[in-house]
Amino acid sequence: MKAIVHIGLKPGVLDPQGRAIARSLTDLGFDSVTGARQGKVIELDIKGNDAEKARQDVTDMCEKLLANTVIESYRIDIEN
Amino acid sequence: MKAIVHIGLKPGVLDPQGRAIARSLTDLGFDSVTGARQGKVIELDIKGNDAEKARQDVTDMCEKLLANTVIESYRIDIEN
Amino acid sequence: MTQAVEITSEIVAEHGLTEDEYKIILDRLGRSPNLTELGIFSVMWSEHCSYKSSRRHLGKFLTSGKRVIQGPGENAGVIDIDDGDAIIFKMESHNHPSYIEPYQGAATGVGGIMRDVFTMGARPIALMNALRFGEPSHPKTKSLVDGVVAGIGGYGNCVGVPTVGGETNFHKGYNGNILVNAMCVGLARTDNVFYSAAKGVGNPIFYVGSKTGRDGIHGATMASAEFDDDSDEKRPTVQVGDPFTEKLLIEACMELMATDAIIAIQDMGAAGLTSSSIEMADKGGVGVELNLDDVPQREDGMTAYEMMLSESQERMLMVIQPGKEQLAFDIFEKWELDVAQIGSTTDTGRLVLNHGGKIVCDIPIAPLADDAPNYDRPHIATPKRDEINADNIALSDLNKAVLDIMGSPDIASRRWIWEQYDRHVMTDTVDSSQSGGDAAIVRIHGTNKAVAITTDVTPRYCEADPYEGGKQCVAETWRNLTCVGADPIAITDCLNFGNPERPEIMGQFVGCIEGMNEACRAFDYPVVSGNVSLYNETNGQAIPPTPAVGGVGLIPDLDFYTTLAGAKKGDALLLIGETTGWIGSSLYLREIANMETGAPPPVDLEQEKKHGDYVRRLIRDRRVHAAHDCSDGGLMVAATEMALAADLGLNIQRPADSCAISGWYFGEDQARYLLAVDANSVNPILSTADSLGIKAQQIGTFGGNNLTSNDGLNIELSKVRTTYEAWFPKLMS
Amino acid sequence: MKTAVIVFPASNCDRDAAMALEKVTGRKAEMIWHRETEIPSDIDFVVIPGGFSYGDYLRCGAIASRSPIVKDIVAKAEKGLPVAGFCNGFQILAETGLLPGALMRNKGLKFVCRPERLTIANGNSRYTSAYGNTKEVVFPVAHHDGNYYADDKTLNILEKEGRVIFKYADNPNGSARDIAGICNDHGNVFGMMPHPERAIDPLHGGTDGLTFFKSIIESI
Ligand SMILES: Nc1ncnc2c1ncn2[C@@H]1O[C@H](COP(=O)(O)OP(=O)(O)O)[C@@H](O)[C@H]1O
Ligand SMILES: [Mg+2]
Repeated sequence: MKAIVHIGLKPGVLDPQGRAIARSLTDLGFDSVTGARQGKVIELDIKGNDAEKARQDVTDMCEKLLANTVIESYRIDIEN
Repeated sequence: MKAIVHIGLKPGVLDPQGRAIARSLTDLGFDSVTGARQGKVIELDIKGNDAEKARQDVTDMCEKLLANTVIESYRIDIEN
Repeated sequence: MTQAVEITSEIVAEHGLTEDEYKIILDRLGRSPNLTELGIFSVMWSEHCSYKSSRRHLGKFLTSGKRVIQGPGENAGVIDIDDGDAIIFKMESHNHPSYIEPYQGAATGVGGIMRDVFTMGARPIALMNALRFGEPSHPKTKSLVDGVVAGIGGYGNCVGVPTVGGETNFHKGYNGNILVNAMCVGLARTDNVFYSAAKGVGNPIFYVGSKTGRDGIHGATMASAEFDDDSDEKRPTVQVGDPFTEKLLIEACMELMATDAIIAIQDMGAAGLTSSSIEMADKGGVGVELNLDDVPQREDGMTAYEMMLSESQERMLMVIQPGKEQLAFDIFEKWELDVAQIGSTTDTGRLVLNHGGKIVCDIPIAPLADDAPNYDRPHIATPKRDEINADNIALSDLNKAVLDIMGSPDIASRRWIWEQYDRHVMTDTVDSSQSGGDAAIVRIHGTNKAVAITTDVTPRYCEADPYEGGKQCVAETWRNLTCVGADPIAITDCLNFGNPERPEIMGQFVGCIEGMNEACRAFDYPVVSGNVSLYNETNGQAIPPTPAVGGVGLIPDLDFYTTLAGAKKGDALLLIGETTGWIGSSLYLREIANMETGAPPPVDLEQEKKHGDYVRRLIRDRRVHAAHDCSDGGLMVAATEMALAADLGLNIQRPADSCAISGWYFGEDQARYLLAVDANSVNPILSTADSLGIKAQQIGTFGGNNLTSNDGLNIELSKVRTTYEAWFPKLMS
Repeated sequence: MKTAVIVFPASNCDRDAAMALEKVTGRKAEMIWHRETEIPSDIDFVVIPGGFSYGDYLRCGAIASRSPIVKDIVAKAEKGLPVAGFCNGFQILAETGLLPGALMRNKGLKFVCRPERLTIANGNSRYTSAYGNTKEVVFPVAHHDGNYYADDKTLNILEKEGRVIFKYADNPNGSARDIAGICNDHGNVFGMMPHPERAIDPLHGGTDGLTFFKSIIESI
């Protein structure tokens, strides 16, 4: 199984990378861009095929390591 | 509109970060994890509502700035 | 699988081998090679590994001296700096990879040169980088600068080795081929230096570090091939660096090196497992048998060909003392590195590879090394240029000229670069880019002595006259080391040129080497390591000849050293050396008069030696508050840099009997130094100089807030600083 | 007086920190590998050094903060053991939650290495008491992710309780309210991005760092 963890900054936390990306894009002439945020995705290979168990485990992983909940929030997708 | 750009290392390219994450998860007792890869997501706010045009623009942005196509591949989702 | 492929002439050509070279292979094997064997021959005989165009010329270099423990031929050069300490250093290019992927290309260049140094038992203590980019206005330049600098910093900072200096030039000649040359200096004990010769039969061969992937397959042949418009297709060969693993490798190797477990050790650089195993076997006169199934692999289904040619980074090969296997395993496992025993040494003199239960390669090792092509490529000397008389070069506005040149691409402050480099980690950096000085100073940990390090070359001169340019680049490093009070000891080099199959390029190469060698001999300043990078051309357009030189000197006692900074209010500015106003091939001519012409300044090696020895003596006598040599931009730029570093104004007095004004301020006569000294020291210094037959004179006094002169120069120093600091950030914004 | 320096894979200021501690205490610091599970009970002061533990992969300090030794550091710090983290050490302490907030990518997005002027925001802390009337010090910074973030409520508490110990005179990384160094509510755990251990030698970076170490050592 695969678990896809999306991690992004919480709303209200300033995102210097996202801001720089938006600015560079408009500098390059992409005027349609009005904002950008950068986050990460972690793709995990998981043994077994109990999706519910996997989701619980991965939630635990996020709380314990993958996300810093002071500044980040996360979302988990499980794929079979 | 929103464009979500997923950027990941091309297959075969060394992903030391993914490796360190997988090892750390197993160290923490998450034995079910057999591998990890890390990528990034860039979420763009785009003016207008021509999804096809937006996709073209964002492809252009990926080629010119967002992705390092030497080692990374990308995927674009457009959301309305 | 690889065995099934029939070797056609196309396949031979794709491997960069000529028909003649292939015939030699057939002759030595007495049969056709299989694809794996062909791949092995092709990388071993590539320009990068075999030095087939350059070998006979490199042989001319002075390579020995009283402090030389190991000259060229090992992973890096080793010099003795007394008290049982040795300095191990080398410079290497990563030009092609950095053009294709600037961040990873530069990063892996730094990683590679560090491995060359710690392979020999030295803990890396300093990094330097010599960079050449295209015109500032070229559309690719900005992103190349951005990526290269980030890559160098990203790797060195993470490993925790300070990046203490370097040089950066911009010129249209590098538009299609940038140069990224990295140098590493390491510290070892003279009785604990490690070499690469595999000795003994039946000794275990260990593989340590990262797993092998399909990265950089054919990297070594790529580094030897000219670019064309299709080079995008060569892209997947770029490797990704992992400085984290490198740091662990250093610590693990240092720990194992403190035991007696290692017989021989070699990093896997270009041509990875192939060149490391063959070089170790060849040097030790033994054979090698490897079981490729045991090689730690990152990807599934790798062929023998791929494993042997992979250039995955952060890997080492070592021959371990029998009985010490467990010790080695324990140390590498503690540092969380992949480790495997993948074979052993044999008495057959052959390279035998087993894979999937079959022998996939069985070739004699000697011809791979000994029969490598060694070409005497035709070369024609660069035609001499006319001299340019400075009288014909007007200087209309001195104020403007000073501001223009201080804000020009090759002179402006590099702060934007070096603030991205950790210059302080290891806490022994006494002086670095931060002061803008001639050479970085890095203390030998726990002692009061230090090494001084510099990198220099003036491609303008090498292009105009390879022989004089070759002399000059060695002389400039010698001067720069002198300026900080160091005894120059030895150099490493990175010879970056175009396509050697063109006689005019080969002429540049030969001319530069001869000039360099002449200077090395005059200074008793041997070459102990180096690297050659050829085929730096795109669509027939070669880079300017760029033999970058890395010089290393010893400061025996840190109670006596100088830097560029340190001039005090009221200090006299002394000029040591002859000023004829040599304006040909000068930076002034290029930046202000818009001319890239004229013969470059000749280098009088006898004068260089005499002047340098005198300056060093004055520094040791504590007579000198600040010192700087005159190089790009002549004495005016050097003097301004000293004023900026001291944050102190300067009044310059051009003597009445001087040469033409443009030549006096901006000419680039060699063998010259500027010294800031106490007013009371002036007379004794000048009279001793006189007695030694050295031209010396006072040309200025430090004080105030402005740069002034008797020719109407009058600018606030703060204004100069603004111009000097503004150029780079503006380029990158 | 016994001190210890924790060593993680790719710590790179561990030796520098140990030298500083030896210079001030006259006694070699104990080097403790991250796989150990316990800080010896006779250790009086623990330094978590700078570097790139685990290559800064995932987030700076994240993986190191989950290593076995850190569990024990957290437990002992909560009982009052003085613990200081510099640079990567600060990032690790923030990841453990011993110190509030997080360190994000520098505002300029670039690694920045330079000597930095810091104002002493609280001269009465255990880490600054020896400075006397000195109001400003210079320590080098060298980091890519030193942009201190905490929500306003936390920042207000830090300022009100005098837990902001150093501020940047010329903010190099975008840190909230120019914060360079903070401590926990008991004042025993301290973290900052600048490197006091690189300022203990007149030939290298000045000597302002000596007083910093003297302060905490004298307080024990
Ligand atoms: N790529 C670089 N990395 C680090 N420092 C650099 C780099 N380029 C230039 N510098 C620093 O800028 C200063 C000026 O360089 P340069 O003009 O080449 O000096 P010089 O002519 O005295 O050799 C030196 O202190 C040098 O170390
Ligand atoms: Mg110089």
